[in-house]
Amino acid sequence: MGVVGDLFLLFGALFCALGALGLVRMPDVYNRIQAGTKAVTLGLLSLLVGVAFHQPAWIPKLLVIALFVLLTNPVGSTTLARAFLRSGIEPWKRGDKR
Amino acid sequence: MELALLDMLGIFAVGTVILSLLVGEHVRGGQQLSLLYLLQLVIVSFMVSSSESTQFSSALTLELQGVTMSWRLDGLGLYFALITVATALFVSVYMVGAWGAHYRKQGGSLPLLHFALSLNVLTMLLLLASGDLLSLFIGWELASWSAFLLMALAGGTALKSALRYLVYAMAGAMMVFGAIAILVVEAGSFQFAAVNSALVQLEAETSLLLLLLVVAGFGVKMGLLPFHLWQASAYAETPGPGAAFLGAISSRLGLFAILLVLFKVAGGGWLNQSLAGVSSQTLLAWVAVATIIFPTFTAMRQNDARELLAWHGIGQGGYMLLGIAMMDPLGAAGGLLHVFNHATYQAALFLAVSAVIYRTGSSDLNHLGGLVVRMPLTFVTMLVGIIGLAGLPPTNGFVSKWLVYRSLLEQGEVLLFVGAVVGTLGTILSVYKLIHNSFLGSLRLEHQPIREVPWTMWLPMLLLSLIILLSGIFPGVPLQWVSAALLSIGLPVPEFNLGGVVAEGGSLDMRIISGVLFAGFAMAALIFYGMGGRSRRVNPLDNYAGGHFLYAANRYHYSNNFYAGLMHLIKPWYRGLFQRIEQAVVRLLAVAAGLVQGIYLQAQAGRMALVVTVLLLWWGSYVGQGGGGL
Amino acid sequence: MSREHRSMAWTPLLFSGGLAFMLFSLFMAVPFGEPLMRVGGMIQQTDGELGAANLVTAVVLGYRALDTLGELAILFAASTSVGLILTGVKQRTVSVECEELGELFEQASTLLLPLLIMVGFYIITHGHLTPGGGFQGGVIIAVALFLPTLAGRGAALLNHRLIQQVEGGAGALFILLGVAALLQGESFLQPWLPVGEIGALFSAGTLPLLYLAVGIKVGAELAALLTHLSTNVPSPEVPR
Amino acid sequence: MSTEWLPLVVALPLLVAFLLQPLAHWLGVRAERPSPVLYGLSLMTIAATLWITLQLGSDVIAQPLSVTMGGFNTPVGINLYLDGLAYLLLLATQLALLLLWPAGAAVRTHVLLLVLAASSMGLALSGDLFNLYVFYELLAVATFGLIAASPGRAAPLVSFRYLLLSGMGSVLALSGIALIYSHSGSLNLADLSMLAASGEGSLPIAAFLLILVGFGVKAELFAVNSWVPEVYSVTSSRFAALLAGVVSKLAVVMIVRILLLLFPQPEATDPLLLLGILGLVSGELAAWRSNDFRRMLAYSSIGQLGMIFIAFSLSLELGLFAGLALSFHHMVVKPGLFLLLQQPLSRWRVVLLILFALSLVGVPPLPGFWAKLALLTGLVEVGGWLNGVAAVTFLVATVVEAGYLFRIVQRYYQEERPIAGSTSSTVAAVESPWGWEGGVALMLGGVLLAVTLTINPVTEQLQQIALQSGDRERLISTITVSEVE
Amino acid sequence: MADPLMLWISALLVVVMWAAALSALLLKSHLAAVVSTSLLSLGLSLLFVLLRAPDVALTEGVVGAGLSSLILALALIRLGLVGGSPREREVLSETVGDKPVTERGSQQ
Amino acid sequence: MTLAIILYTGAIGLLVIGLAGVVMSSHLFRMLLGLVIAEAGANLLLILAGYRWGGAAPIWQAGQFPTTMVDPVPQAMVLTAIVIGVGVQALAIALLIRHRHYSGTLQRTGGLNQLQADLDREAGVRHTRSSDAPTLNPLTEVEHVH
Repeated sequence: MGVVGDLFLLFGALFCALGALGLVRMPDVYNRIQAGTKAVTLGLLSLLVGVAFHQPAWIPKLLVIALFVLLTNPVGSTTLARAFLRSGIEPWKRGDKR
Repeated sequence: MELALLDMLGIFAVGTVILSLLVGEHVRGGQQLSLLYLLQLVIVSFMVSSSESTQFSSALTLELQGVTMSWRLDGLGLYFALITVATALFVSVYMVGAWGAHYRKQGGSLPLLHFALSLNVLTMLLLLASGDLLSLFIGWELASWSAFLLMALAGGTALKSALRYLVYAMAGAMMVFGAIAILVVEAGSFQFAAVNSALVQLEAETSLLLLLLVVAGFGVKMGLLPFHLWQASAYAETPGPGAAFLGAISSRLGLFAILLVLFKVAGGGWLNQSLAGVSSQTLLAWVAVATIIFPTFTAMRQNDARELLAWHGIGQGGYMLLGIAMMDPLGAAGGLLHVFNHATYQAALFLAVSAVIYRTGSSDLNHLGGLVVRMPLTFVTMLVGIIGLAGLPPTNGFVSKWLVYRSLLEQGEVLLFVGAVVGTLGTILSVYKLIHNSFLGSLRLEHQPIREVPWTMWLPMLLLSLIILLSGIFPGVPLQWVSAALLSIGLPVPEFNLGGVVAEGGSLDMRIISGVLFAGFAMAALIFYGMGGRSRRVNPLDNYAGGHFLYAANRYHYSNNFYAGLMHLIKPWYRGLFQRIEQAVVRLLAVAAGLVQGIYLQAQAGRMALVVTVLLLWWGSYVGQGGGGL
Repeated sequence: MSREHRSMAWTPLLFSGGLAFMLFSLFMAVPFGEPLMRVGGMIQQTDGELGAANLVTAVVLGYRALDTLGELAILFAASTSVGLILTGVKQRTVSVECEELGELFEQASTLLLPLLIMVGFYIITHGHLTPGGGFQGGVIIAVALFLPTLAGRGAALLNHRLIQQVEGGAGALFILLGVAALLQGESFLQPWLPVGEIGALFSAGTLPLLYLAVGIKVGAELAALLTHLSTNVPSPEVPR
Repeated sequence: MSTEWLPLVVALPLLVAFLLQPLAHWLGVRAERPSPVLYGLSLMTIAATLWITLQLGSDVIAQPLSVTMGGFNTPVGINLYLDGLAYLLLLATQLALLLLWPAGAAVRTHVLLLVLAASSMGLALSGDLFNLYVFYELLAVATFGLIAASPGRAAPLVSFRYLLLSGMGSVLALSGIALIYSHSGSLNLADLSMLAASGEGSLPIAAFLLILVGFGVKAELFAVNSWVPEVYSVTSSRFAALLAGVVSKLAVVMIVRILLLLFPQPEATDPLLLLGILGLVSGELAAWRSNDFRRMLAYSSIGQLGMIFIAFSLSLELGLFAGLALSFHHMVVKPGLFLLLQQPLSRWRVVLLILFALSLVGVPPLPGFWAKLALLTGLVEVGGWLNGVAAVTFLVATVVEAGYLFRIVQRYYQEERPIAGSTSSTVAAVESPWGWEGGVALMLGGVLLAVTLTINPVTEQLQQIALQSGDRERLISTITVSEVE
Repeated sequence: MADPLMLWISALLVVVMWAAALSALLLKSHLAAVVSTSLLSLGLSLLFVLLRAPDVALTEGVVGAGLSSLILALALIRLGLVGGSPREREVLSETVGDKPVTERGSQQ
Repeated sequence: MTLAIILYTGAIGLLVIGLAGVVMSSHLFRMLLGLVIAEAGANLLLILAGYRWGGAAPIWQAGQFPTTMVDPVPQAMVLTAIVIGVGVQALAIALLIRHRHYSGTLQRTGGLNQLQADLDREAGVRHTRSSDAPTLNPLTEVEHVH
């Protein structure tokens, strides 16, 4: 059990780090949002799973947290993206300066 | 509690105040007030003439804040009280009839005027009767503020002058307040005796400084020199009888308080002490001489009769202080006697000018003239008054000035003497301007129809003139009161009789002088009429100047720019030095005020807070190294 | 009136530096990490007499309950003042149009609302056990209640009248719980229900009740405040 | 009535404040309309606190009482401390609120005023440093709201600037409290007062200075008082009267309490003296230069508060007495002036105004004179050059004060003359009725005269209170006695 | 005494908080300033966790980073301070409709 | 010791940066932000006053309170202070909104000039003279022939 949990934790941490990397590497705001959301959501969820393996008693709370993350992350990023679009920021196209 | 005589006086004074509000509305109602003043005068006269006791204590003592306040009238207080109440009586009679109706018609509030007057009398009596420093200060403040009330009544420019007075009076009061606080803390009590011993125990210079501070503070009220600017305009703008009252006695309260503190409380010896090499007696004397000269010559330049008189009031105060500063029998008696004398003729003069205003509506010396044919009684009053003011026999003004001059000469103070004489010259010149420009010369057209003032107005004026003459001829009567006053503050008393003073270097007997004078007049009259002389009426138009006949349209009356030549001569001396000092102080204050207001008007208020916090903390770290609590 | 000299603009910086230096030297004189804990130690020694597992809660609601009452009143006064100040400032609703924010946001806000409220109540009711409590939970509830407003459908849920009544009732509850102790002959704001076992949900006497009152009040107040700041809903008292 | 009921003085107004808006809904009262019911309810609440105070406080001068909150012993819990001073302040606050409560106000104004009432009473009573801070902030917030709600376009900015200044002060005060706490580990005033002997270095003084600057904002202390002229000139005269009369005194007394109990070292009083002098000078001079009467009174208030700070800095029995006397005197006079200046001046109003002004300047035998006398003799008695400077400043300031206060008379003539041009009978006809403000001012004038007549017993009482509130041992013993119970 | 990890983390947080505070005051964009204060609160919240004050950390997180930022952001909109680009301003002025009343003010 | 220096530097730095921001900003909104920052610094100071080396959070753990725990009292105080701060902040924003509604500006100086003008107008003061000259001066207004 512990090992599986550790694996999940590691996996989650990796994805979070990747998300962070994406924030730096991606060319424009929309791409960065996507990196920050998708990767981090996955990373967080797997972190939660890892914790669940370590502390089974916390599962209800963790479920709520997972639900919360699942609800807010995409919605938040979508709204942000829309806001950027509305305020006139053009999406990056290949060949544009970064 | 058994009512003492002083309490009776107090009750009457309070009653007057209350009654003034009740009956003041009616023009005739003032009669009751006059009656009450008369009653007060009777009581005071009784006290003055009483031979069995020199001091009248009030049965009332107040224990306030652990301080026992008591009141009593001794010789000095009685002397001033007599003048106060008598002046109030004359003035109130003057106010009762036609003048009151006139005042009310002009939009003035008669009850308020009565109230202010009676309040002044009450507070002055309180001050005069004070028995310790606390009651002295309380009386002083009350008297100052009720004087303010009287001055402010007319509104407008009068109010501005009154506000100026207020600032000066408060400045003086605060000087006194500070000095009293120090004295009282040193003495641990407000009682005169305790303060006296505390003064002795203090360092001599400290004591002297404190006393001089007190003198300066009280001196503001009597218009001692650097603090005199307020007085003339403030008194001049007061409604007529009020001005008479204030000019006659109100400013003398400063003298009273100075005398009380310098001689009764401090014991008189302090004047011989010197501060930074200058004897304080000399200092005081020179201040007095300056107070004589400068305001007197300022008076000469005035074109408003009331202003002129008021400026003289300041100058005459100098004689009083000068005499007393000599501290010898003649000088002290002369100085104190001058208080009475000045009160009589100043009141008479103010009332006379007020009568002129009542009839002509103006006191502008450039636009009057020739009134003698229309208002002879007023003219007589003014004539007697200015003779008194100029200090010529046979009026009482001569007596007191003579005493002061004698004293100066005996003490060998020639310079001071010369100063005083110069002042007297100025007085003579300027009072001549007063009577000439208003009563002599040709009558203006618009003044043709006027008549003499009603009897309620001329009666007090003439009575005052009579007093001026009588007390000039028989100065022994007021000298009796003066000697009681001098005794009570421990100053030497001259030898005197009904006709004057008996002194080693030469006595003064006014009976003889007056006799000679009147004999001279009689002789002149005899010669004049005996030679068949008759006065001849000349048409004022039957006149010419510069080769031109004068017509009704351009009457010639050389009142405008009176003394032009003299003025030109002394002009360099009058660049308004004191006015400039005053303005400079005000400017300075205004600049400072602007600066501090800038703190409050800053766009960013927090800046100052930040600065102050840091400075405080820095200070705290500096101080805190020494250790402390918590 | 205001004269600002450009050349003097830097002086506050100087004084700020001075203040920093002073404060720093002052605080460095105090031993760090070794608090005297005069009062704190006394509280520690009482060993949970109030039955609260979270000592901060015990302090906030027990030992220093008057502070908390004052704090509640401050929030209350602030929100009342905001209402007083902002009524009459003409403005349309701030919230961006629904279509602008997107269907997704709207739906999510609907879904999040119960979740957040639940979380808020959880934090409130466990205030005496774990970190958190009435204020934190109240804020979450307030934000939850504000979500629909943000999504453009505020008026339906945020009934001013209801909110004000809830808020007033909760505030009154706090005080009345204190007065109830008074009526039993004890001190004002003295916890008076049985303490129970430390660590259990139903323990710590009246503290959870107090926190509940605080939470509801804070939630209602902040929700009202946020609505006031975001829109100009004509105040319900004046139907215009 | 048990002393345990004392906290109700704070709690009751808060309770009513919480319930007032729901109640208004129930009654169907519109927010902007005056509601006699709610007005009456608010007044009754204050009256109830007055009743409680009167019930409990009849003999606090002989025996002060301390009430612990929540039944916890003092260093741990918070306690309310009712001594003679707090009792007087309570009464003054309650009476002022009863008299100055605006009748036609909106519901929310009533609510904020109730909060203001609760916080003022809390400030007067609280015996805990941080609790004082909380009540202080509560007072501040209610004040900001009430200021901003006053008519006029300037009100919001004025309120905001006040808020910023007050916020800066709060931050500083909070760091001062942090300093004290880390130094002593306690917040209770009595407890800290017991510890007061055991400290050294610049730390306690610095802590006091921080608290002084922080809490000085409301006390109109120099350099953190630039809100005063602005605020007093935008608010209604009633509220200005309340702020200048009562609230500032509460803050002053709070500072003085902290000073007396916690910082007995003589160095702590020097900044009070210094800032007092600066406040006196700046306030009086600015008042002299200001060009309208509201702001003139506001600046004058700063000056008076400076005077009060000077008095309290003496920190003797005498200084304490002088400070209290000046405070209570100002509490009567300044509201009177504010209330009267609001209206056109008729003859009797101007008489009343002059009475107030005379007392403020310190003309005997009005109460102001005795207070000033106490201050001056106190300054002279303590001695020292700074006190000498203070004394001279005080005297000069009095002159300046007289110089500007009596310009009011000038205004009367300006207002009255055109009317009174024809006959005096029109003046009487124009004389408008007194109104509530005028009535309150009349009452205050009556109080002034009554105190003038009974100056001896009043000062005796005040001296006792001063003696009592300067008595640290008594405070400690009172609070430890309640610890045993 | 302190373990080095805590030391480094707190140093980092302090630097972040300082930077956030300075940028909150110095950045031109008001929105960025508000975000900076939010960041400051977040850092503070973490620091509170480090200092064993979970209650306070939670409060600071919820109130400081959350509610306070929300309030400030709402204020930005209502004060018309948000938006650098003309387009954004246009949208905002349409949405908010809060036009200043200078004209009326200067007339009075 | 290092930790103490770092933390106190942080706290005092925040406090002072905030105060400087309040004092030096030229925009009212930034002044408010400065206040928020300063409050954060003060809160941190309070918490630091209660920190204890190696102390645990003051929460019941494993059947007892930790023997070395940080002081709970400052934490309670900071809780209160934070909430107070947010209340004041909301109020301030309402004031700003109202102010902007009236005057249309949030600049410091512009608002202030207008404020003084407003105050003067409400008081009925007309500026006829230069503002440097003291108006209504009882001493200089009396002119005399001297």
